[in-house]
Amino acid sequence: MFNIEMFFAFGLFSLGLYGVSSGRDFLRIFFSLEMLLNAVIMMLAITAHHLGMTQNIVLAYLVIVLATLEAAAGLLIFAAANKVSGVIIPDELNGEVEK
Amino acid sequence: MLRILDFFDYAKSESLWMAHFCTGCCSLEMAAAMGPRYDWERYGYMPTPTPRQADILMITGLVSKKILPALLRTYAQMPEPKYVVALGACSFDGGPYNDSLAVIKNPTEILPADVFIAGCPPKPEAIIEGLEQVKQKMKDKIPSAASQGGLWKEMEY
Amino acid sequence: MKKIKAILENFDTEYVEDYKKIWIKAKLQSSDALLAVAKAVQDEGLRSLSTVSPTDFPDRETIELNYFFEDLQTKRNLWLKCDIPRELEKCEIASLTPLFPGAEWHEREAYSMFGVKFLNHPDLRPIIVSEDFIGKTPFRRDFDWEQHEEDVAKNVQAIVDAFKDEQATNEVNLDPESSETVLNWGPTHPASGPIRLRVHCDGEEIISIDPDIGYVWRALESLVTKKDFVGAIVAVERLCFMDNINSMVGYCMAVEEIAGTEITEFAKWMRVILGEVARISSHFMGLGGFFMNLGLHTLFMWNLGTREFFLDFLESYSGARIATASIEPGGVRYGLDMTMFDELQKALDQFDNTVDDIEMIFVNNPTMKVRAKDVGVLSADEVEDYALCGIVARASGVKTDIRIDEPYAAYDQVDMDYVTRSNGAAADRFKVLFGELKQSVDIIKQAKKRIEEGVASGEFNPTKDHMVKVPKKLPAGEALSRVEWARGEVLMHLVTEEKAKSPYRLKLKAPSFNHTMMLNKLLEGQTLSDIPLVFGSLYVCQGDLDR
Amino acid sequence: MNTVIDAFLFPGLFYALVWTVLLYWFFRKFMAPLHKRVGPHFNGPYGSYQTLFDLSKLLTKESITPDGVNPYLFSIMPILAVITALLPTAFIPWTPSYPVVESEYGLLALIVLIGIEPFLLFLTGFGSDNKYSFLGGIRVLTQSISMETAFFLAALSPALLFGTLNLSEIVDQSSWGSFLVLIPGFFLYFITLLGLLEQPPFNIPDAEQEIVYGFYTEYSGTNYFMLKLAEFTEFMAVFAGAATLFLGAYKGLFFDNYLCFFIKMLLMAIVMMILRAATPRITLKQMLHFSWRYLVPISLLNLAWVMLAKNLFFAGV
Amino acid sequence: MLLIDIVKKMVRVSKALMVKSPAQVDVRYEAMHHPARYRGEHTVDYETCIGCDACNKICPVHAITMKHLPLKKQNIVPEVNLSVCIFCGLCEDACPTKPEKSIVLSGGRYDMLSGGWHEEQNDFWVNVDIPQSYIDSRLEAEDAARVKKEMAAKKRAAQAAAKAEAAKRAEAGEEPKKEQKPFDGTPDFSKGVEG
Amino acid sequence: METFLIYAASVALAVFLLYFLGVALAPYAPDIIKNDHFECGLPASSEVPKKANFGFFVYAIMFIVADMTGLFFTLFVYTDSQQGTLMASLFAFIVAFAIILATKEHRYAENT
Amino acid sequence: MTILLLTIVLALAAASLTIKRSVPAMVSFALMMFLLGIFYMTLDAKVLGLFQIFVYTGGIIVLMLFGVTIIGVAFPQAKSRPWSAVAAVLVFVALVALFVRGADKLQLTAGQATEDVHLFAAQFSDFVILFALIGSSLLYGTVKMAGLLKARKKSTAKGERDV
Ligand code: SF4
Ligand code: SF4
Ligand code: SF4
Repeated sequence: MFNIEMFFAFGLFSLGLYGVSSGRDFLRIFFSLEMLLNAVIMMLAITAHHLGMTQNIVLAYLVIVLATLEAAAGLLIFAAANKVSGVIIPDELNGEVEK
Repeated sequence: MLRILDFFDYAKSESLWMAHFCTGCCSLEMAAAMGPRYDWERYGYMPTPTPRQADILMITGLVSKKILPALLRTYAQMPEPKYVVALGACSFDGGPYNDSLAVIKNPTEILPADVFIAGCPPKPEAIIEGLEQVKQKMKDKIPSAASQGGLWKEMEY
Repeated sequence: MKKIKAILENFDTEYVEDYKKIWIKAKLQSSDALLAVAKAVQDEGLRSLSTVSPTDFPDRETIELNYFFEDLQTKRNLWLKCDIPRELEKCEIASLTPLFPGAEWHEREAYSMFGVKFLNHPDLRPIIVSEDFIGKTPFRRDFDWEQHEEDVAKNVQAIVDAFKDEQATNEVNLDPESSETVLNWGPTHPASGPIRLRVHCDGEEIISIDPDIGYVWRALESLVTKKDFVGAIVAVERLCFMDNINSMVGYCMAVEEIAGTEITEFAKWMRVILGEVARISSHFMGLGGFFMNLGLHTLFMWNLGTREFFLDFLESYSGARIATASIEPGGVRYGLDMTMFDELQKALDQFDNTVDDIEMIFVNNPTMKVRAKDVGVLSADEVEDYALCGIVARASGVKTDIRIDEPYAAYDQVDMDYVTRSNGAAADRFKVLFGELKQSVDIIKQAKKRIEEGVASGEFNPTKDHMVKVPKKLPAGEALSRVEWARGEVLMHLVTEEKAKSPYRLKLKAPSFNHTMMLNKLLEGQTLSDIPLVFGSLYVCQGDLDR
Repeated sequence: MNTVIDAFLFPGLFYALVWTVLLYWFFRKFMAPLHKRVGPHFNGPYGSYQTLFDLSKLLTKESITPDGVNPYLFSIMPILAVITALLPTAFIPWTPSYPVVESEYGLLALIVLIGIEPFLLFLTGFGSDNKYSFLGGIRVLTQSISMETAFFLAALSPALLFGTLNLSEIVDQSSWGSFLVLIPGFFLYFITLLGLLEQPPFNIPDAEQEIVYGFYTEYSGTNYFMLKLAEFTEFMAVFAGAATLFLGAYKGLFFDNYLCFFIKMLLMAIVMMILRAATPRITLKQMLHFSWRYLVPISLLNLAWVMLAKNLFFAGV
Repeated sequence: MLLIDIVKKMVRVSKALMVKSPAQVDVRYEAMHHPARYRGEHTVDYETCIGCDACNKICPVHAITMKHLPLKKQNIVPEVNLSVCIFCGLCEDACPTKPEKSIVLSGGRYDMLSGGWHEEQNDFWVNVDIPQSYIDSRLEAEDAARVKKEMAAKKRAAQAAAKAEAAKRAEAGEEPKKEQKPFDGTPDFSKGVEG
Repeated sequence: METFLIYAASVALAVFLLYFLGVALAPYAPDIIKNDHFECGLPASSEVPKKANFGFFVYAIMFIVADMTGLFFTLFVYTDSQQGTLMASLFAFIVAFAIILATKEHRYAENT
Repeated sequence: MTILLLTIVLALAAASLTIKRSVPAMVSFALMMFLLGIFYMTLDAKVLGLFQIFVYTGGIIVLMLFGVTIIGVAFPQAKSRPWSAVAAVLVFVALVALFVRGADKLQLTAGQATEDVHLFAAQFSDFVILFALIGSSLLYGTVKMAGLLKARKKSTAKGERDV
């Protein structure tokens, strides 16, 4: 049962995918990760509403929690990496670590 | 409409906030004027932390050569309408430091004051009364002295 | 004392003589020996160099340098002189800063005022002087200040331009990508007063602080030479208005010493009373300012309220609230009307009313303790090395108080003791300040009782006794006087010429100068929140910082 | 249409303006005797026109937009701040018939809206392009991460006790007994409220003596007025929240009325003032440590206590 | 513990609410404290002034200028520029006239203000308005005095001549009369101001 | 929901009106120095930093975790059973313990 | 209405990835999340919507702001990878195709729409302890790690100074 709202969820998902894979700075990678997760939440909410799969809402809460914790842990790693080597862009990190 | 404008003008004249800037020892008496005995908050004066929210600039006594640019800059950074009050003999001609080689002798020629309060330092009563004169000037719609002239306009600081 | 003399005997001296009770005055034949002498006396225990004071003698073609060494522990002091040539190129002497770190700014001051070059000085930049004087020697006798002033008056813009240039040259070049920055703390700032701290910081953390002073420089030392001996009190009292009486006492003592006048007993006691009243009114501001810098205005307001009563006494006595000009060479200026003591009593009562509240709420404040306990700690060694004085020294456990060490006025008859604490943190300074406030009230009570007794027994005549005549023209001579000011030691070195109407040279050594020097040391590595706290606890007044 | 009128008049803008004028006057007038002063005196009865004049003046003074800032960001932020500060008022049951929006999740909405405010203030600081504002903005951020959790947890305790997030229902169910259970929660709420509103001893972001005026530094005239209005409206929202959650809102001893609500808010303002007059400011680091070492664990334990109390005393409710 | 301490402090602080504020007077119209010695605006008594210039000499800021009168003896009167004056009171101390000082600032006004512009401030003087009649009368008196003096001088000269002759005649030196020391304008520091 | 949106829209409208009233009545006189940054009355001594070095990330992460805890509690509002409430208080205890432990650890890490 | 909302969401999402300055990018990100929350509310999942707003505008944004304070006002330049855009588009097309084609198979049993929150509370309270343990250990671990990093940094700094 395709719903037009799903279309947007896919759009968000692929935007997130683009952001993650285009390899830019940490912050925008976080943005895109959040977008990916939000696309999933969106799908869950839409299916819950339109298809009556109410349990999906519970799943959505779990995804939110996951998203938050992931952001927290990721930011910690980012901060630590930045403190140790002053890196902002993940690509540079490889070189730094080898050094 | 006219009424509303008048009201705002009146409000401006009744609430004078002072930029927190001391240049000389007269500021001691200004502190006393803030204190419990004279309590200038009764009349609606108040110090503000930055000149951005201030209405009056007090030249508290002497203006040394080093602080002159800061004084002018502080004045320039205040929003319109703004008035200047000069305290003490120093702000007229250097006062006791008239023979000194480090003090600007004519600060009010550079930055004209709207009210000059004599004394060294003026009593808190005199300071408050001088500020009341500023209020009166604002009510009479007399434009501020510094906006009409003074050396500061030609200077770059 | 003997040891010091013995040391000096080893060197080539013009004379070595006793001066007053605890001083030795000596003059070196040549300036080359200075470093060696300084090293020797430092080993002997004279670890504080109070100040360096050049005196210019154009007709002798020399500049005489006066060094005042002090030993804060055993109270033996040395006044060392030496001559150096006057021409700008040859006007050089070895710097004592490596030995006595407290001399750093004093030497910089001598450099900018007289052009004395100190060899091996770590950082010989001009200090205090406004930019139009950089490279000139404004305090030399032959400086044509009138011409200079005329030039300035013609072109005010030039000063501003010079200021801008100075700003540009002193700018710290930072990487624009870094998180470091240079903050200005002052002069248009709610807590600073006219001083500017160039705070180089990284986020909240301070990397270094460079105080930029001179914003209220009034050149008092040259100003007094343009006034007569009586008129000079007007300049001297403007050292700082928070406690103006004691600075006048110091100056008048110097004048009296040269004139050879002995003032009356009554005038001495009056000097004690007036001095302590001024000290109280200053301490009130200091206490209030300390808390105001922590964001709490209540104490400041209460103190201002109580202070008014003390100012009332001063006003009744002299006719002005703070610019009293009430000490003159020869005694005190006005006679005393015994009804004025009622007002003094009122002030003391008012003090007694509030002191408990202040102690309970503010001195024992838990938040204050948490904040100020470990901040701005000065050890006793640092106090001696940097020649700190007043409450700052006493909070670190150094027993120094000129009222006891070298009593002047009637302090030798007063029952008092050092108020000290041992830790030297900001909180301790605050507590010493408070202790001294109570001590001052106690002294006033003693002095008041003494005067009342004296008047009752007919010993004093309060309307006549207050003054003895001092001639208008003084003989040639020089004198040194020290007083315990509200903020610490004020040292005045007065030189006069034969038959002159005005002082030839007056050196004012004021305490805030050394204290401000400590800021960088105390605040390095702390956070921005500690700046106002430490600044407030050092009890700095810009008036006596810049002079 | 009623809602629009509400938005303009009663819990909306006009009310916020009146409240701002009154509370500002009250602050100054009450602070003054603590300083042994008089406070505003000569303008109007007891100086009550003084703050009206002050605020009108600020409204019509020149607002300076410094070069180098983004002018839109710079001047839209104060407006947004006022709007977000005004929105929570819609959920609060001012009188038995007066929450504008009757919502199942009123408490959550209240907290969410209060939580957005520091974010806007940070952006004002960041957008000002000024060192002091920058530092002030970061301080706001740090303060909010340390205080908001405890605030949230403390505000949840009545909801847990009464089993609902609807503010009107919470008020309906509140009683003296529940107040006794909620006392620790109320204390926690009050302390964190001080932190959230940047009041002493937590007025770190606009510490005048340290960083001039924090994020307010570059604001003048109308913009500054808006920020001030936002600040005081925030007071209103947070105080009203406290009164609703813990003190039974409009419920009074003898009559239920808006007046009771107002008196409760004023009492809180008075306590805040006295605290302001008695404690100095603490540093950022101390605040963080205080919050995380004491406030958050205690507020969690408080929640546990509320749950247990619900089981023990309110099992039937 | 900390909390209890803070609450205690709060209670103590709120004690201040009971205290009546000292600021009860509208200081625009009334001074809080105005002692008899208060150094405010000057008054110059031109009738007693002897024109000795002592006040001008001692003034540390050169606030006093002497106004010239068309008189011979008391040919100058002080005028004070209040913008410059720092109210130190030295001029009053220096003034030698007795029992009342001719230049007095004790008990003067505190609320001296002046206008804004530098020129306006420049006009802020204590002027001595001397009525023409006074000058005339003084001129007359001076004339009279001069005449008298001339007469006296003649008389004295005559007497001196007579005396000299007498001395010559007597051949024994009488002690010469003590000459009166002219007033040199030195202020008399030993005198206080009665309060 | 709709009421709230209408309310929000009209509040926004009202605030905008007030703002424009203020701006319309205010004078406007910009000049170079006035529009310069305020730097305690002096020309700027260095650039405004573009970054901030802030050592409080640990707290930021703790904030997120504790926020999540709060959200869980929001859901517990609707539990009716005794077992649910007991679970919730156990949960609160555990998290409180964790935070106390974490702050202890942090303090230890800071001091060494 | 919802379509308009979602279009804005997508536009904001794209903006937050392409704007060069960090603060506007983050503001658009926050707005996007806020609008998504409102979208959830329109789907009758009010608590989910409020959660969304709370977590994102209150929590994650604060974290991101810290990130902004590290990164600075402008994003740094990075080398572009055009293939990622292509991949994203491909995935998008694939997803749409999959769902449009296979939508019929996706038809699941449509249950009774109950109050979602009650349901959550009933189902979830057993898991909570597990989550608490996970959260606590994560917290502890991060703090510990931060401490270790700091200590290591300090020791290296000291080592440099010694040399
Ligand atoms: S007029 Fe007097 S009190 Fe004022 S600054 Fe000058 S010297 Fe100081
Ligand atoms: S009071 Fe002082 S300053 Fe004023 S005229 Fe007399 S001597 Fe001069
Ligand atoms: S000192 Fe007295 S008598 Fe002499 S000129 Fe002045 S006012 Fe006249």
